[in-house]
Amino acid sequence: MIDLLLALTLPLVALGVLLARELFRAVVMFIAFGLLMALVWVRLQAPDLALAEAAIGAGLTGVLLLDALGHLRQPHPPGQPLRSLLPLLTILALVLAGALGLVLLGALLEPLQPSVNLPAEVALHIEASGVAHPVTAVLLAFRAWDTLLEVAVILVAVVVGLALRFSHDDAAAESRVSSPLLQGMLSWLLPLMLLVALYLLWIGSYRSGGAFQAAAVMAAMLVLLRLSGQQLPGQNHPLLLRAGLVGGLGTFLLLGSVQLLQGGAFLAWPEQLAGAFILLVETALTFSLALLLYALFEASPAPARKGHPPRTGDQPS
Amino acid sequence: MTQVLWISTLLLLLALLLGLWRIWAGPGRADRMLAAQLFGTTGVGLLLLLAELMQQPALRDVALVLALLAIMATVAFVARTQPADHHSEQDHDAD
Amino acid sequence: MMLIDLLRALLLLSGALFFLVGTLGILRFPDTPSRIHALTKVDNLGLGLIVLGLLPGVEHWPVAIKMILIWLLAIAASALAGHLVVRVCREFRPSNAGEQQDD
Amino acid sequence: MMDLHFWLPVLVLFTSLGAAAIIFWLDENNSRMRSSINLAAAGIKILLVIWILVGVSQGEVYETRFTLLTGIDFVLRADALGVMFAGLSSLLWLFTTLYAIGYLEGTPNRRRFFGFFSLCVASTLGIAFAGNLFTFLIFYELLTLSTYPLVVHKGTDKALRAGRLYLIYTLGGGVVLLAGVLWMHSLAGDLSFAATGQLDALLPEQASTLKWIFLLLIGGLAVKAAMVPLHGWLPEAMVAPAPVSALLHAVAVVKAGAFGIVRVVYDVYGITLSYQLGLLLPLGIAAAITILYGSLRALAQQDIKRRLAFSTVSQVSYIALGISLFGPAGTIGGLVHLLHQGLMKVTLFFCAGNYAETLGIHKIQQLNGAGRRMPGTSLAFTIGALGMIGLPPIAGFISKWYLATGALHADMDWVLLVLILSSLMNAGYFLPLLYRIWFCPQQGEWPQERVLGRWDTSLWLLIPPLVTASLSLLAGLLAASDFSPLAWVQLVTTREYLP
Amino acid sequence: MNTFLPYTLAGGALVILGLTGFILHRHLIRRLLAFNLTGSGCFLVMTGLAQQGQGVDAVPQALVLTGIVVAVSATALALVLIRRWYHLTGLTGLPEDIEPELQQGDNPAEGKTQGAPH
Amino acid sequence: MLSWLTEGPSLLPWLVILPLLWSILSLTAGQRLQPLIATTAVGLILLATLLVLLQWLQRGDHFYSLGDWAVPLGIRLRLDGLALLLLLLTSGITSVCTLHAGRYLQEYPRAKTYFWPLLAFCWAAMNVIWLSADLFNLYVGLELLGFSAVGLVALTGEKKALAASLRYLYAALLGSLAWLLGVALIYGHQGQLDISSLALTFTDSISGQAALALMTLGLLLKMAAFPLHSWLPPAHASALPPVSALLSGLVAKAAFYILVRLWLEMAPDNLTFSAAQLLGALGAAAVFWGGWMACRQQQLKMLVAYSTVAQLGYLLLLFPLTTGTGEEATRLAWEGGWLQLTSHALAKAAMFLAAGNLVLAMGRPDLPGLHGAGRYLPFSLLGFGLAGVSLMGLPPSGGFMAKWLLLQSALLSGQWWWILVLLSGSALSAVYIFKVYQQCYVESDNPDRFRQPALVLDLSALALALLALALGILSAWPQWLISTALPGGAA
Repeated sequence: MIDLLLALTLPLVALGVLLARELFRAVVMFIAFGLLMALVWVRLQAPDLALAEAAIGAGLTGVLLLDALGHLRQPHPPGQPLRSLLPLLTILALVLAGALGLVLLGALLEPLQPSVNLPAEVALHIEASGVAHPVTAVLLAFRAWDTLLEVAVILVAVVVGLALRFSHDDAAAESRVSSPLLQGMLSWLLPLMLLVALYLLWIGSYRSGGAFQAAAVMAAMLVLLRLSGQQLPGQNHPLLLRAGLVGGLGTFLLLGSVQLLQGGAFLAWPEQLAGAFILLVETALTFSLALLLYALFEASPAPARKGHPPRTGDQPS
Repeated sequence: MTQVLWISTLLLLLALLLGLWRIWAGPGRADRMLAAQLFGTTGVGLLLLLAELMQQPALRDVALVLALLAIMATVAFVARTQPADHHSEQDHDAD
Repeated sequence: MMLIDLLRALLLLSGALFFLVGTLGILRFPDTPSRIHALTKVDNLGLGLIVLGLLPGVEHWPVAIKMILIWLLAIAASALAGHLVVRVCREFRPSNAGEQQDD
Repeated sequence: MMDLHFWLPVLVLFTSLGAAAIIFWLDENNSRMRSSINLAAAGIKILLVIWILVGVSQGEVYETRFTLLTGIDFVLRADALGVMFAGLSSLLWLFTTLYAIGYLEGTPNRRRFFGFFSLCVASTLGIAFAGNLFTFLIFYELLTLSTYPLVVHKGTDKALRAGRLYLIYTLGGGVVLLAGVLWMHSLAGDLSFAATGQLDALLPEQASTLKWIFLLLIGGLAVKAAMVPLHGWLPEAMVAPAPVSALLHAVAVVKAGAFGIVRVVYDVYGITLSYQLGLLLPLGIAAAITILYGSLRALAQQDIKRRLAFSTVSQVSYIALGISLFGPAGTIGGLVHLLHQGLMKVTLFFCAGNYAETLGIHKIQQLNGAGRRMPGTSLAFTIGALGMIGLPPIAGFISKWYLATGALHADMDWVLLVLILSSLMNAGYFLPLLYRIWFCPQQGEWPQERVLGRWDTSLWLLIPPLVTASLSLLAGLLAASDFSPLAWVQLVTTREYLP
Repeated sequence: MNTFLPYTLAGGALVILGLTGFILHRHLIRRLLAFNLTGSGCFLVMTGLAQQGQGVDAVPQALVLTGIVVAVSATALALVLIRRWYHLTGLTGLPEDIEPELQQGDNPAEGKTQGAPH
Repeated sequence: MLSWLTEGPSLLPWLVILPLLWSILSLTAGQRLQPLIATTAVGLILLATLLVLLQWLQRGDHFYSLGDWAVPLGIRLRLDGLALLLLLLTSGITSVCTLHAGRYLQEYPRAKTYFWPLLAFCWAAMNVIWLSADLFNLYVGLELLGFSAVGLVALTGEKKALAASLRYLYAALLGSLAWLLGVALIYGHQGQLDISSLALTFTDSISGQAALALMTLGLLLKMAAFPLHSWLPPAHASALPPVSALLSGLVAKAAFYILVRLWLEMAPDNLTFSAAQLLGALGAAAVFWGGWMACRQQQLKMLVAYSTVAQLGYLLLLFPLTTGTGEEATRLAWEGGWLQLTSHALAKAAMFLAAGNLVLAMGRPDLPGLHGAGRYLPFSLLGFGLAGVSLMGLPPSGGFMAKWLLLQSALLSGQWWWILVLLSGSALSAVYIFKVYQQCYVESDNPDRFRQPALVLDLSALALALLALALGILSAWPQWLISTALPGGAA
């Protein structure tokens, strides 16, 4: 019942996101969609994903989008979003979507006959992985290669953001909230966030939680700090900041190479110390990813107030 | 007891759907934002119920994170997205 | 035992109903400030009732603390949200409606 | 394997490739260095070719071979026929280079010109030494590429148009040739020019396929050989500087086409097989048509270079005509004409260039009295022209004589008629020129006179035509000696075609 | 394991909807939203389908976690580019897409079609 | 030494570790240290590639299990002749591009800081893709590659570049999603992700076909196959020259590489004759459309970029020529296809570098800007010319050898229509390339604006062009390398 209701709601909300005439409405619908997704993950027995979705999907992405809306002073396309399209393209897209839908339906309803029982494999080897939580074991032991590269993916996004940052990055020019109530609340909310983040990091080794979720919460803390107009500690030390950005990937690489340098395989953890190594990597990842996620938000600063057009970066002479 | 939990969950889900409609209907930006806020709180309640129902203590962590970050969107909205359309709050998203 | 269960059921159901009513409420109220008012009241109450209803079933006390914390967080969040949104509305409404066609 | 016999053909190629590389590297204004490198390379090349020539005449084999792809070898092989073409090319190149140095003095873009010039030689020698169809194709295309910059050298609209036309024709021909080679390759594998009778096994099932392939191959080659109706690019390419015209017409491009036809008929199909398949007669008819058509068009031209160009169209097909006559005499006639026509045509173009450069003469009417003003040039021109007509004792006579004999041997009497007709027309379009040069008085000023030295013109420009003219005279006079082109052609014929 | 099937199908529906929106929308942020919807659909299919067959499976969950992080990075990257693009041109769509509208609009010189005032 | 090559641990992971380390270091180091780090890193990566080559020569194809976790649980890297060829190609071209960029970027001080890390990420991503044998890992690799490539395009922050990079990003994202959905279907139905293992169990089912179709669509979009190509030309044309070279030369090939692995290695039996013909037809359409559009361009770099669209089309001919054709025709097409990729990679990289130099030298980006270039005969012109020879497929270039093999294969398998495509495609490319050449011979009225590019810029373009040319003469070795990886083949 719940499942059917949720499963039905999901496409409807998606439709709402797509058909909303006003962009703002679409974005808020999308934030709601993220929250629904978190619930769906819960029902799919994937609390890790629910955590991630709650933190990233409903929290960070929403902030990113709202922030971007503020940048686009005229965010509303005229009239209906679907109006201005070539009819041919519309028909084509609909036909394509219909065909894809039929194919997908066929594929999804086909009886499954997996040749390998991977959950059993995971259960079999989880002992050797060094952590008790299967998702963490997959992420940081069995498929650590993916995770390593994924950290690199975020780093790339951040680097592009940094490269395209406006050189005129004046905190005074950006609009922010200055409310005594907010300030007062943040003074205990932020430490609490940090605490929760560390908690998530710690429990990741034996149940849902882990570096990404912790990092997302920590990044949210930094974003809130920024939104309330406060300077970040260490903001004036660009080198330190950069070291923080690459720290996670660097630590991952270095610890992953420990066995490699001793003639073993890359990303193999030492037998007795696997748990410790994974925790170490996760800790480094948490802090670094938090910075990275924050940097994704920070990469392009707030819109300048009226009369302060942001200067763009240097153009080639 | 389980039935009660189920019923509460369903009611909350219904509330969620109504909230969804509220977000869709607006009419103003502020209303949408507030509806989203309420949506989040409802979600927290749902998660707590589900944690009990599904015997998944981890879901309380999800609820915690959700409650913790619930304010984010509103702050971002207030700080960054100027309520550019409040003049149009009366009309229905005419722009 | 029965009594506690009954109480819990009552708490949970009334919490859920509060949510439902609150959500309906902000559909009904005429303007934004009053809607905010409805919101801050209702969801906090609803969530509080639900948390109260769930508390007896909890085995460890840290979990109970966590749940209460969640409730507190939700209260704070909605209060803050209401405050901020109201402020924004006040700030912008009277003076400069329709000045958004800036570039 | 890795001895001199392996390296010598490569070395010949590398003398000009290396020269090209150095010239591209040199500064534009360093003309002295450039000229010396050019001449030194040409000299070394001639020496190397003579070395190979002597070796081949004693039965040595020079072959470079390595595998490019499985089943495809890159082969450079100096056989008698190849050396013959290589000898002609390297000899004429020396003179063309000399001439070009004088001709282009003081003009811009000389570095580019001489660089591609040398690349051109390299490709021509590659064509001469190519040991199989695949290698031949490589150098054939390379030749197209390296001549394009020479054709458009002047950079004028007209030159660019001519270049475009040239490319359309030659690249199109290249594609057709490629298709033919490819088909042949998938049918018969790596076709070495050295072996004979490779295709005999395919008969009789594949006879029609072989005919189609023959059509493709000859079709591709005929573009460069400027056979009608694929000759359109040649007259247009006259906009290029005189040394380039000399090169295009006398040695590199058209001869590469003609040489390719020779290779296909004799070394790929084999003369006997070609005869059996009945391929020779159509080839002969096409050649005959080209000969007559070219001469006819030449008669109508008023521009000296264009008249010479159409003359080339006509004359080059003598080679194809000779090949299509089944029998040794015809072969000898065709092949020897390849050499003789080269010598004579290069002379004519040098002279035309001299007239244009020194006196600004481009039209036939302007030639009146040029003989008195430029006696040396005019003498050379006369020898070349008379040779073309086929007057004894100049080289052209020898070729025509053998062609006629061959025709009689092959019982193709109509060829005689073609020969006579074309000779008459040759006379028709050359004699008026000679008449104007020697017997008409000068009419008014020369269009654009420049005084270059105390002779008719600068020595750089004068000596090459004189030398080539005397060579074509000698080739005719000493035809019976052991060192004449004729003797070598007879060697080629006896050694390779009539075992 | 039937609880997973509705979600799998919902995932499929999301993919279709998102894809259609991605193709049809011209506003860059709207397309980004469509992309995120499609992504969520893919994630649902991935987890739902696998768990239909094998019960709760940590591997697709881990993969989806990776996928979510990648999607956030993609969103952020796109937003950076969009903002920069908007600051330079005042446009919220790609020039190729806007061109026909420019010609239809009343005031093409303004060059801000997507943001035409009400 | 020899025993170490046969016995010692495989060096495969270093091919990714080193570029990642490079990017980390150059992100933290100041501008002054970056060139030093880049030089060292490139040297080390080249060395690693070389050692991997030697190891492969000693021990042949092999797998490397990351973290010592065996499949299906873990991920493994796979090295065979094909992966090796692409590794070598990547190392060669990228290091030349690095060399070029080191000098060229002096004009773009701000972009320079972030160019190096992005380049390093791009390199790492390519190596990940060449080596990967895991479907989901390929997804991450594709995203890494896509993001870093988009970043490289956007680096200058100019209008054109931004529009192009956005377009590129959206295409890349859509492509990845299609791929991901395919992976989801395959995982749901098969329960594993390793390509080589999947090859054993892949069955002919709706889901399998649907997954393959989706993944193919995604990859076609990523490799800018014909109707989905419109993002490529602006992206490749508006980037900095070394970036364009990298993108056109290598990055565009990644999706094709995966496509081949997918169809010919994972699910060879699922590729029907008509599907293969369809892929070939798309390729043919790309050849004609790309060639035609290239002929119509007035901007030098746009012309070169459209030529990429056309040349990528040839690659798709690999599918019809290896499906249902005889053993010999399959071998020829396989070798020809990859040789085409190799020669195009070299030639196109050279051509973009040369085009960048020419634009720099002449000060104008359009074709008439080249007037008078022939007078100075910069080496870039030579580089451009030689690369053009290879693109046209004229002998003695690598492009010619590749087309020869493809032609032979088509002839042998009786699919004469591909012969027409190949030949007329070559003719089209000759048209647009000579359109450029021709401009160089026109004398310019204002020759003074000519500015001699630095020698490094010229030489790097020339070096790649010469390699493309030399590939024609030295193609026997790469051909052998390719033939060892023939799917289901002898070696």
